[in-house]
Amino acid sequence: MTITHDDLRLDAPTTTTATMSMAAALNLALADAIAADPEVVVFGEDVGTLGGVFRITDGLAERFGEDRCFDTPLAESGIVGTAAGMAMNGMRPVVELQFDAFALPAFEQIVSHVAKLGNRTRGGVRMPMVIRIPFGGGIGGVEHHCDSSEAYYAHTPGLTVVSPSTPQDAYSLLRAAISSPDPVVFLEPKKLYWSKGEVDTSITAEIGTARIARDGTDVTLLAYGASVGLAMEAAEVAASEGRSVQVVDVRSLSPFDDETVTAAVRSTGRAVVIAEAPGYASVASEIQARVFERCFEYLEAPVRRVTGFDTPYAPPKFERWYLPDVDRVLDAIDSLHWEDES
Amino acid sequence: MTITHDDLRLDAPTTTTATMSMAAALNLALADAIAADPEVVVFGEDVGTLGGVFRITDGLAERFGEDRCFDTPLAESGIVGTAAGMAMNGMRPVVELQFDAFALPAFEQIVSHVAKLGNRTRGGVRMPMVIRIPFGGGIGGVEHHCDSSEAYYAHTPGLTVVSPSTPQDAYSLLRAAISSPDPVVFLEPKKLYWSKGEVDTSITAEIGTARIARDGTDVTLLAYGASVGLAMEAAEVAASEGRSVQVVDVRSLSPFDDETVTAAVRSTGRAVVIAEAPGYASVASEIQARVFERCFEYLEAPVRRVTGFDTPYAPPKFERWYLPDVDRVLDAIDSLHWEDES
Amino acid sequence: MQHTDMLPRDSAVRLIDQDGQVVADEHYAMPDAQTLLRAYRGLVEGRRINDQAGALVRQGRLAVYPSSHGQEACQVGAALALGDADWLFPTYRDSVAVIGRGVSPADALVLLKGDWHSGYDVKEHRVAPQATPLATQLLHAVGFAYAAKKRGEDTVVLALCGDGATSEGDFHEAMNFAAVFHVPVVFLVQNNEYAISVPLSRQTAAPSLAHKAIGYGMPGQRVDGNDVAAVLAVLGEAVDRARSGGGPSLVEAHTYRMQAHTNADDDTRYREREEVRAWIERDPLTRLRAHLTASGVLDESVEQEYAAGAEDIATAMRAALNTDAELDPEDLFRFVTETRSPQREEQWRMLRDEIARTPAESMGGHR
Amino acid sequence: MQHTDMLPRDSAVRLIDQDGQVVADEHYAMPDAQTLLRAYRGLVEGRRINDQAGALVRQGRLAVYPSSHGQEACQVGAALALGDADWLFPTYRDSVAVIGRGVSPADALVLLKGDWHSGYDVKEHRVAPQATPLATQLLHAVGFAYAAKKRGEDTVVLALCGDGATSEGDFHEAMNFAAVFHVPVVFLVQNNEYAISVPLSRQTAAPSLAHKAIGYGMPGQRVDGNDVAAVLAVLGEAVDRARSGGGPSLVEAHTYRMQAHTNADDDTRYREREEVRAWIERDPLTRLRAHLTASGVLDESVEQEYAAGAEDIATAMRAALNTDAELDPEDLFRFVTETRSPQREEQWRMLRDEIARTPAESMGGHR
Ligand SMILES: Cc1ncc(C[n+]2csc(CCOP(=O)(O)OP(=O)(O)O)c2C)c(N)n1
Ligand SMILES: Cc1ncc(C[n+]2csc(CCOP(=O)(O)OP(=O)(O)O)c2C)c(N)n1
Ligand SMILES: [Mg+2]
Ligand SMILES: [Mg+2]
Repeated sequence: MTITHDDLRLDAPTTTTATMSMAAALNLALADAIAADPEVVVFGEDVGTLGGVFRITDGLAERFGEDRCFDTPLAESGIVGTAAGMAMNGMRPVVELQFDAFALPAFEQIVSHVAKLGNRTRGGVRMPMVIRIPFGGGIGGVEHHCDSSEAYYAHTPGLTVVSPSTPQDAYSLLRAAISSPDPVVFLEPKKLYWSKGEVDTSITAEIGTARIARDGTDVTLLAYGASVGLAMEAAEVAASEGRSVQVVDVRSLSPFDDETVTAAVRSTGRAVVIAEAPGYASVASEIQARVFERCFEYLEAPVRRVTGFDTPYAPPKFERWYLPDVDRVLDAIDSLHWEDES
Repeated sequence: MTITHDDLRLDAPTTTTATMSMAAALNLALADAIAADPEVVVFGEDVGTLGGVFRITDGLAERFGEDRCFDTPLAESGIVGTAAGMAMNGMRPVVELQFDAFALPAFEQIVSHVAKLGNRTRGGVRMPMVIRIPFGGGIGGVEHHCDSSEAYYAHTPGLTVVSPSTPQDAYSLLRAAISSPDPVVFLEPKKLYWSKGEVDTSITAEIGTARIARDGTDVTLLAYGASVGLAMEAAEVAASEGRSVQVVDVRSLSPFDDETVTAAVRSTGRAVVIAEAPGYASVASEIQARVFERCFEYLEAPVRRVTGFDTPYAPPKFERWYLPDVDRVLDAIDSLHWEDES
Repeated sequence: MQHTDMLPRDSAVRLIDQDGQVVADEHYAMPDAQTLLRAYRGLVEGRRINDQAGALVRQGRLAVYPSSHGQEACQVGAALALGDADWLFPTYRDSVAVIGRGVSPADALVLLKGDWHSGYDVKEHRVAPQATPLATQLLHAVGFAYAAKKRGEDTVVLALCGDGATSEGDFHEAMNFAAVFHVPVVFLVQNNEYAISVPLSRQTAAPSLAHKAIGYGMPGQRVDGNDVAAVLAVLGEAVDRARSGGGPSLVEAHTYRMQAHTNADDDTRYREREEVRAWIERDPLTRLRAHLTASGVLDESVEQEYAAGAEDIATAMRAALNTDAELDPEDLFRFVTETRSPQREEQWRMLRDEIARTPAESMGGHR
Repeated sequence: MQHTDMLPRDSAVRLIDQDGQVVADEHYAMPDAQTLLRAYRGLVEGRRINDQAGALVRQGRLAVYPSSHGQEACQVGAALALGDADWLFPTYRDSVAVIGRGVSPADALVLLKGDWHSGYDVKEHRVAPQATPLATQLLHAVGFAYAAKKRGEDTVVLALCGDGATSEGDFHEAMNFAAVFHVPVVFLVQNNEYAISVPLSRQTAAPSLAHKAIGYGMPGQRVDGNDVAAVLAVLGEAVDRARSGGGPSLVEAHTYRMQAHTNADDDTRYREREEVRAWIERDPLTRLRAHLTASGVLDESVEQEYAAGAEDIATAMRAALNTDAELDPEDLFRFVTETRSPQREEQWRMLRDEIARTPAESMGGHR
């Protein structure tokens, strides 16, 4: 774990180190943030009594009261627009939108207001709010439940967009997001909700920084969210075939950590970008283009990407064909002009 | 003009060749489409009696009746959702959304339904509808009136996204869009509405094809919409400085004409992508990434892009700093490792 | 129409009470015995379909199932209120209504099985694909009805949604478009008291959901959604009004979701068992059975016939769901657009080559 | 509250008729003379601001101006109905109300001049930035009021929108959230008969826009929007209700936009001059002037004082608008987020270098 930045103070009442699922880490981050700051409120659909359809807000309403965690009418633009108004009035709302596709009704509020109000008012109001969206697939969900819409947010100036791939980052990044003076779209990889890892609540994360998840010298895999796990798997397999694969967890989709990523790719001279979303005009294309431009002189081969197809997300039974997998990553690696082979 | 494809039949009652503005060409395309097909209807906000805030639908209601061109209540999701229902029932709705930012309330309908219904039903229903959006800036408009949101649509599988840069293409591409069995987001560069050119209504356009707007051998500029004019200007200036600049009007943002673009860039070995939208995770990044990947062995220098900044669109008085201009394009060209110079 | 005529009654229309007794109504007539018998058969089949689907989820044959157990009177009423040429715009919860329109259970459950996003021919059955994004289908229904009206057809469109969905902006826009364009649409809100865990009191402060209608200039009515006779009477009037050019209307049916939101939900977290049990007494089947038995229309042999019919449907469901469909990976690319883009063609070629290189059983793992 | 008490009256509340005569009302009291005089001064100034802004557009000093000429009674009523600690959430058309809250005309017009997206300190004046995307600000008002209520402040939030904006989904969601959370918000719809070219009849089929309120469970009322006394009385009651914990309400003011939508619009394309002329008789200024003159509160010298005050404002507007603001290109990057991203820093450096290389006068052309 290379998160060492600690310029964001955590006001957690106590610090803990424990092994837990990403879901539990997110729940803990919310609880600690609510406890630390009276202006933090958590709301959305089914987040109160039920504790969220993924149980991320489990127990918060009970523990902190209806005032701090509550349900709203079923209207996403209403949720985000109301949160924007609260943020204008000094609160720090953290809203949950139930699935990627169900964030779309709020798109105008997000793009035209949440992202712009700080700029519009020359900083006269800030928008310290977090929009949590369970994202991505791999869970056998039916349509509209498995989309990856990070490109829409990352393309929008004014929004910070992050996604954790470990329970530690889930905790630390969510705390950082809630502390941020700027609006953050916080994308939670559904597939990883139940994956476990160690969480130290005293570790802080700095938004805007990538994380070297695995060292390697031959090729760099760039991924975020659930794709980091895939990259790690592929790196393992590649290692067994004699290739030393570096994995960078991009974490912060916007702003982007050019420094870490550029240095990483320059060090290996080869790169593959991995993401689940359709590749066209995506965050993956952005990363690919940036790396190409910044590492041009260092590249042994074109930067490749392994992404979802440019089709609507697949029905459950088609996921195995749709989703990037280890073989597809290995194929991409194989295509990177290895002169020692043929 | 290199549009020679004619696999899309035009049922225009008469053919015309005349010099006209892009606005007039669009108006003519709508009129001809209404006349040719009883299922074509045009609706939106202020498109009836007023003829649209940009007068693109001028005279249609009067000429063809309220049945064929009419105003709706002020609700963009309503407009697009209703159009989707009409398309399901065999009509060919052409809707106008007044400005880019005011298309956003319809985003869920566009992404979750318009783009997906054909796929969802295994082609059982098709969505032959056109969503016209005046896009881009350069007209001194106040906030929310000058955005460029093509990335949101181009990233969405199932949508066809096109943008004309000449009156001829405005006519031919809009006819092709209305004839398409698939939903088309038709982006009209506001800045070019009053630019003039010759229009021959017998010329058809094939969606998915780029257009070589200017021949050149040293470097390829890739642009669409209002940026094509900028590319042409920059090419002219560069020519006076002794550089032969090719300009490709991408026209079809999705699907993308890899064949033409790849061949063009391979022929020159250098490329600059130009677009007005914020560059991050954009159509420009996609084009840049594709060209890099497909032309890697042919490139003399990294592909550059000249785009809008990653900020909200500028207030009118800041446009001169915000918008890509000739000098910025020339600077980008200059950066392309010209070995003959130093 | 007087403005106040657009307001719903103070209490829901009811023609048969919980004990099967007829409730006299000055305005709405009791449907005839044959219709009620047909409805009863529908209820029996609907209940069986719901229960069978629940079992198939537990056996892992369905990915998910949002049950309409308890809401069958609305489902059956919706299917029966429409003529053959009319259209239904259902939600994820309305599988029983979809099947009631003639779609085979196997086709209706393709979405929930995961074989594709929708499994029936929408044009053959005049049933739109089941919508998941809430309230969005209401606008499709309006546009669809607009096109039908413009062609001079006398098609009526019935659009369904839940109580929670009435909070969405699209509900508002659909109601408003329908009223302004005076299209032949009937909106049926199945108010089952919950949107997943969120109770109606957190959804609205209105006297009733039907009170929203006057804000659009259309009539609103409330009906006991567990009384299929009342549902048929109120929907029947609304459908007739729409067909005869009287424009859209809003019907709120008071009902209750007896089971969890879907199998993935745990409703003990947000509602008392007491509350659920209380609704057993208001069950749509028992009350109609009591009424029809008392009036001599229903006897043991008819009951058995219906039960056998329902069992046949359940058998067919099991057979269909226990069969693995032949899936063609190229389908991923086939329907996105009419003409396949070069990008998708390239992606398909990549996938095809991958598959060709891979022994069938290991797809998705390492090759 | 009885359900039917949420319904608006059959006709708009009016306290002073077109000829300046008092209309007796059993419920709403006439504001006192001092208040009316203050309102009159606001009308005079508001009219002058509208006309001056129009002139500045013609002179190319403003990019665009959506005039509230004819709607000044709503504008002034909105500003006066609020206490100092209350908040206003205005639209693009509400510059006169914004100025009425103490924002200087120069600051209020920054958006329309093109120097920035908003030009006043929202917290100092307790006025949200003027919203352009229709109905979106209504939700901000609800959230803002929620936060105030939660803190135990007695702030009331007044949110403005037009008749057209009531068709947007966000209008619906805002009304519903306000009612469910029972927040201290008053929604004032200025129904000026048109949304650009689209008349009210194409916007809604409802008996009135105020009839929408009952669908959310809040009271709705209609008021003659050209009678500032009635606007003050009705808004006053609504604000008091909100402040004392009585929850939100909806007020529809019937008024008329006397000029084109903005200078860019040509209203002769969609409405008869006759119709516009007919509204001159209902002008909010003349009617209040007649009333105050007849009741002896207003005389020539006060008139002159007000006119002179209005002229001073106009002079200040001209002075401000005729001055070119010093613009700093780095502002493009300064406020997007609190911490500037490396990407934006890189872009700013590029722009800064460009500017450094360029003679000031040629920026935007070739270097
Ligand atoms: C736009 C949107 N937001 C959220 C969801 C997630 N979701 C699915 S069903 C549901 C509850 C719907 O409640 P209701 O409308 O009352 O229908 P019911 O499920 O009770 O039949 C929610 C929140 C969704 N499908 N679409
Ligand atoms: C979401 C959205 N859609 C469209 C527009 C473009 N537009 C600006 S003002 C206007 C008409 C608004 O009418 P109304 O609400 O009655 O207010 P008025 O201008 O009459 O004061 C339209 C369509 C917009 N600003 N926002
Ligand atoms: Mg419900
Ligand atoms: Mg208006």
